[in-house]
Amino acid sequence: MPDYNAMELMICIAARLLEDGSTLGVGTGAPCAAAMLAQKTHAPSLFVAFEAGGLAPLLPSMPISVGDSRTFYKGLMATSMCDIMEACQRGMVDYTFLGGAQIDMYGNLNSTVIGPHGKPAVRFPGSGGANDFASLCWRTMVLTQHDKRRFVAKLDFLTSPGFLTGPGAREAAGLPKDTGPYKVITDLAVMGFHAESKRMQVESLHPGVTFEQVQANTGFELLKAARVTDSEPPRPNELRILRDEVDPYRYVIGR
Amino acid sequence: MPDYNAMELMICIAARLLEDGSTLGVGTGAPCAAAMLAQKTHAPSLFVAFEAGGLAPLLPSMPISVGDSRTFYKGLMATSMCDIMEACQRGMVDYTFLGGAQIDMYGNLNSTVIGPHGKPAVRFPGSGGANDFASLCWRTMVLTQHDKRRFVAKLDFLTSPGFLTGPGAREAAGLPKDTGPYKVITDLAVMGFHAESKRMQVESLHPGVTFEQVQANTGFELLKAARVTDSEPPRPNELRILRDEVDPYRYVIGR
Amino acid sequence: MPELTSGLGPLFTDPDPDAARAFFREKPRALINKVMSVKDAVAKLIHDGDYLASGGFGVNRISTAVLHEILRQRRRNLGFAGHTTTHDFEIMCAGNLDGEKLLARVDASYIVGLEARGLSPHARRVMQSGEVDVCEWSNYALACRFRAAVTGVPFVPIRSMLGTDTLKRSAGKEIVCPFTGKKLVAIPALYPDVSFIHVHECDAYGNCRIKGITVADVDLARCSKRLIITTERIVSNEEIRNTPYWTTIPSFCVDAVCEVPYGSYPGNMPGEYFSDEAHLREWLEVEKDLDAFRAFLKKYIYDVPDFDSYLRLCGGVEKMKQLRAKELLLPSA
Amino acid sequence: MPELTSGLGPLFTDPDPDAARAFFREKPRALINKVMSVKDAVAKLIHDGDYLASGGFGVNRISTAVLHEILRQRRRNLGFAGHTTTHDFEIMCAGNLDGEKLLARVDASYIVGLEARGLSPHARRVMQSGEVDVCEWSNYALACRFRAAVTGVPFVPIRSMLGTDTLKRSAGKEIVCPFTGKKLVAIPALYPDVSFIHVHECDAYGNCRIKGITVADVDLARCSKRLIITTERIVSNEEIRNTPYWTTIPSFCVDAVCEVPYGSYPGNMPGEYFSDEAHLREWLEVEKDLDAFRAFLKKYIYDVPDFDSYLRLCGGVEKMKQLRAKELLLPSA
Repeated sequence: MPDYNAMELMICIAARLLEDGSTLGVGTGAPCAAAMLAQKTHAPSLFVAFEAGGLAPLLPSMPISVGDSRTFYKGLMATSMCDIMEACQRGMVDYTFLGGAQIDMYGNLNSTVIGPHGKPAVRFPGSGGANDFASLCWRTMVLTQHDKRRFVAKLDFLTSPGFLTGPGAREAAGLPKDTGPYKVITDLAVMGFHAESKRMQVESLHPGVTFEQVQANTGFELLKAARVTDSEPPRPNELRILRDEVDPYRYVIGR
Repeated sequence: MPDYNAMELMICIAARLLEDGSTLGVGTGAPCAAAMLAQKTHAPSLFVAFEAGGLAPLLPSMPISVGDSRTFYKGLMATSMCDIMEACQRGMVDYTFLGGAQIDMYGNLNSTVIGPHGKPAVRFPGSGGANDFASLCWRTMVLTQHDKRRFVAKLDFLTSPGFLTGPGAREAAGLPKDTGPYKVITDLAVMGFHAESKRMQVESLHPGVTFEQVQANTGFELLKAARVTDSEPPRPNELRILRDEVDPYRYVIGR
Repeated sequence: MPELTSGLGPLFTDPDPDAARAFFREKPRALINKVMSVKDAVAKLIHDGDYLASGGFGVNRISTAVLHEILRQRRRNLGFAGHTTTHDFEIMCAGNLDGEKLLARVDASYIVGLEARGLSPHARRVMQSGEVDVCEWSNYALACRFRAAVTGVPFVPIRSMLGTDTLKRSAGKEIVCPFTGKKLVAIPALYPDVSFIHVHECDAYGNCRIKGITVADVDLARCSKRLIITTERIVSNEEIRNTPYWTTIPSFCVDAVCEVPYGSYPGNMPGEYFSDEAHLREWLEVEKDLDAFRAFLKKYIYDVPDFDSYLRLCGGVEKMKQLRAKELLLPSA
Repeated sequence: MPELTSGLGPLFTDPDPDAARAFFREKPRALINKVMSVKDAVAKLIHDGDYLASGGFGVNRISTAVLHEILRQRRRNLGFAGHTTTHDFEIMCAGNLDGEKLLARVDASYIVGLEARGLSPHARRVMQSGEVDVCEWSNYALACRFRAAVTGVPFVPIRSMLGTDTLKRSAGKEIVCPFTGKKLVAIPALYPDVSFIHVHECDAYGNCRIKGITVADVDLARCSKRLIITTERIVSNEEIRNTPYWTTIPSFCVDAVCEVPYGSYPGNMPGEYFSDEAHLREWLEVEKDLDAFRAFLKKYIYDVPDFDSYLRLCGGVEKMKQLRAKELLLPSA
């Protein structure tokens, strides 16, 4: 038995992908934990931007809301949603982390409805800032549980853009050049997107997980990267910081 | 001999046109003196807005620049040019005072060039905020000296819109409904605009001035209002306040 | 010329800037005392059928007192801008119960959820019933609807929503840029009939200061036809005038000033008090059962005369001291 | 479909947001010490042929030190955003003398004048010679060019300039609103190569506070590819972080931080010092005669090594004390 859980692994992998001195648009929960962990390890000057207006806080604890006072506690600036989103649209925000009820092979996300829009079987919150971040930040990362209910062949509603219908579709739709999904980090594997086909491909498998197992939990055909590696487990110092400093009450990692 | 000069008369007439509780976009000089006089007589809650961002200051003295610190001294807000201009575009600003090197019968103004644009005989500053105020405030007032060099049949350059080419032209151009020139106050007379033809018409004559004299100083045919009145000279309390409180160093009224 | 998509979603309000200008021309600008009770402000300014918008960010710096009063005065057939609405949306949805319909139309960018706290069972019930007309937006797009309205133009262009069902279910329209030939989405102006914004301090005329993120409120205040300010405290006009560059909302936008200390409770108010997570959990819990929810609403909202009474029911001064300690990162009493 | 006018004026910069995004993608964001001299900042960041923009409002809160240094380093063939440029424009025009051409292109909304002080004889000389390409705008239109660039869209629509020669000599284009059918003017985005903004205080990373009107500087800071901040004083990062809602420009926009006390002299700096009207009058006076002007520029700019030396020539600490007393409405010493 490993001495860490799936969420801890996901957060550590996500944190490592964030470069020092880069900018990140995030929400609460696991993405925020990943950002805090990155800041406390290799990326002390990672600029975290919250869509409600908080910029680069010294987070004393995990925010409960994207707009609560923690999101600008000792921040460099407390500003407006438009100021943050304009920075994204201008090309100043490198990464974002999103989630969703459904994701497809092109990294498109649904967080709006299951069933018909006018009278849905399930109503979710909607885009919030997700569509904006997915449209305007350079690289979109997704953190989610891996199961067939989420990884679907066809979304009930395309809330936030991945590669849409495939190669060239983002550009044809008018979205900013060279943007799009980058990584999908789940409890089973890390996936990226094939350079030409823009389809989701498995890039690394978590300890003890096989490609077949990932495919079995996915509602569409997954590609395999040219080289599929083993996901690196959490390092001792990552786990220590994550548990002692980032999320001592185990709000996110406790599940 | 009257106990006041032409500038004092113009400022007093301009001040009386400003209603209490209205909003006014102004520059420096005579318009600012008129606004201060109005505040100190009948319109204590006249909101003065300066295009650089000053809103509703308690002016300790006449500003030298539309952006100097006097323009927001003990103001209600010190904001941005866009915030002020957006208020104009939204319909929140009632009056503006403008000037210019040339004015025509429809109240159009030139403050850009005399001669060809590429290599002008005289280069003036250009629009500044004048085109915006003339386009977006409800009522435009002009304060200017009255002579044939200024009141011309054809402008060298149409910097800021009056009624453009006449009835319906502002609407056809796309300018906001029901806006346009309201009064032109000179050292000879007060002019308004004919309701149908939108042409400049004399509405009141200053003491001792005849219509013929005004026409002789105007490069286009002036209309006469149905009833041409006598301009009311400065009242003693207006003169006292103007001289003692508004412009004690006679920067504006001294000429 | 590329093919252009127009959203199929309903436009609940008129984006015509000349219609808005005609309204704003008549809006009073004078410096007059606008202090009144929340009860009077809601009675005077919010009418059945109005389109409303809430300041702050769902459960942070919200005008809870106004939201409760709208329930108490039983307004009906309202429109609402769901711009990251969380607890505010939850309260509005409480008016859609037993065949009553407080909420009839919503521009949705974020609704029914309370972020990390989970989804509101009753808000989902309401939104899954089909009884509320919905138009979808992203948060930025909805913020830009206010931005266009503030600017007095019928639309502003943006580059998000392109290629998605969010655009198709919005009322945005794709256009082609005359300079670059690029596709953009034209986002129509939204002028709410009434907005309510909670601030840290303002004077009796309504000149306001917000000490923290402003979310969309600088714009929302300016584009709303009528505006109710609730404030932690009223300060003198002299104090406002001493630092005019701290004013975030000028008085000529404001119709009512209501002094409501702890007015964002159970939400967070930056620098003042943190959210009451236990009470917010209680809301989510009781909503699961309609009888329990009815009893809860009766106890906390319909049977109390005002917001102060609600605060007393929720723990009064002792609770507020705890939330203040939590906000300021002090050891809790 | 109404007939649509397109301005004939030249577009000096590329409004394409994807080209700008490619630049901003590479712009460093890290929190690093950016403190340097004005001399080094100009040498490093401003190149011949660049398009420049100046913060503040002509003679209020301007970066005089940067403007002088541009003259001293004899930059050539520059573009300039003439957004109520007064004394700043006058200094730029001083580089167009004796066949030298510092200024080659200008987007003009307000140039050659110094407001109530009158017109600059030399700036008029330069602008009447035909040697500078001009594109006309209104002040708001030019501010909206920054606004569009900040927003990362190729244009924003406005309702001024319509029907005038100002529009015809601009690079704006009339468009039809897809919602209302109304005519609007599309104002193209302007991304300056370099801007310089004078602020009250900032930290070593460039997080800035402006204590007064911001004019167009909140936007200008964000849309400029490179940004030089001059500041009355440098404060600690801790101080900035204590009240993040006072930050007007975030450090990730900033490339250089130069501490220049009295840096807006001879202009006004709100709350710090008033303008030196006598010195500004001297500028206007000497410009009438080219020999006198050459001697004046030699004495005050070309023959001094830096801005401190200029301040000493202009009366040094004694003069600064007088201007401070004037600003604060104290009886002058």
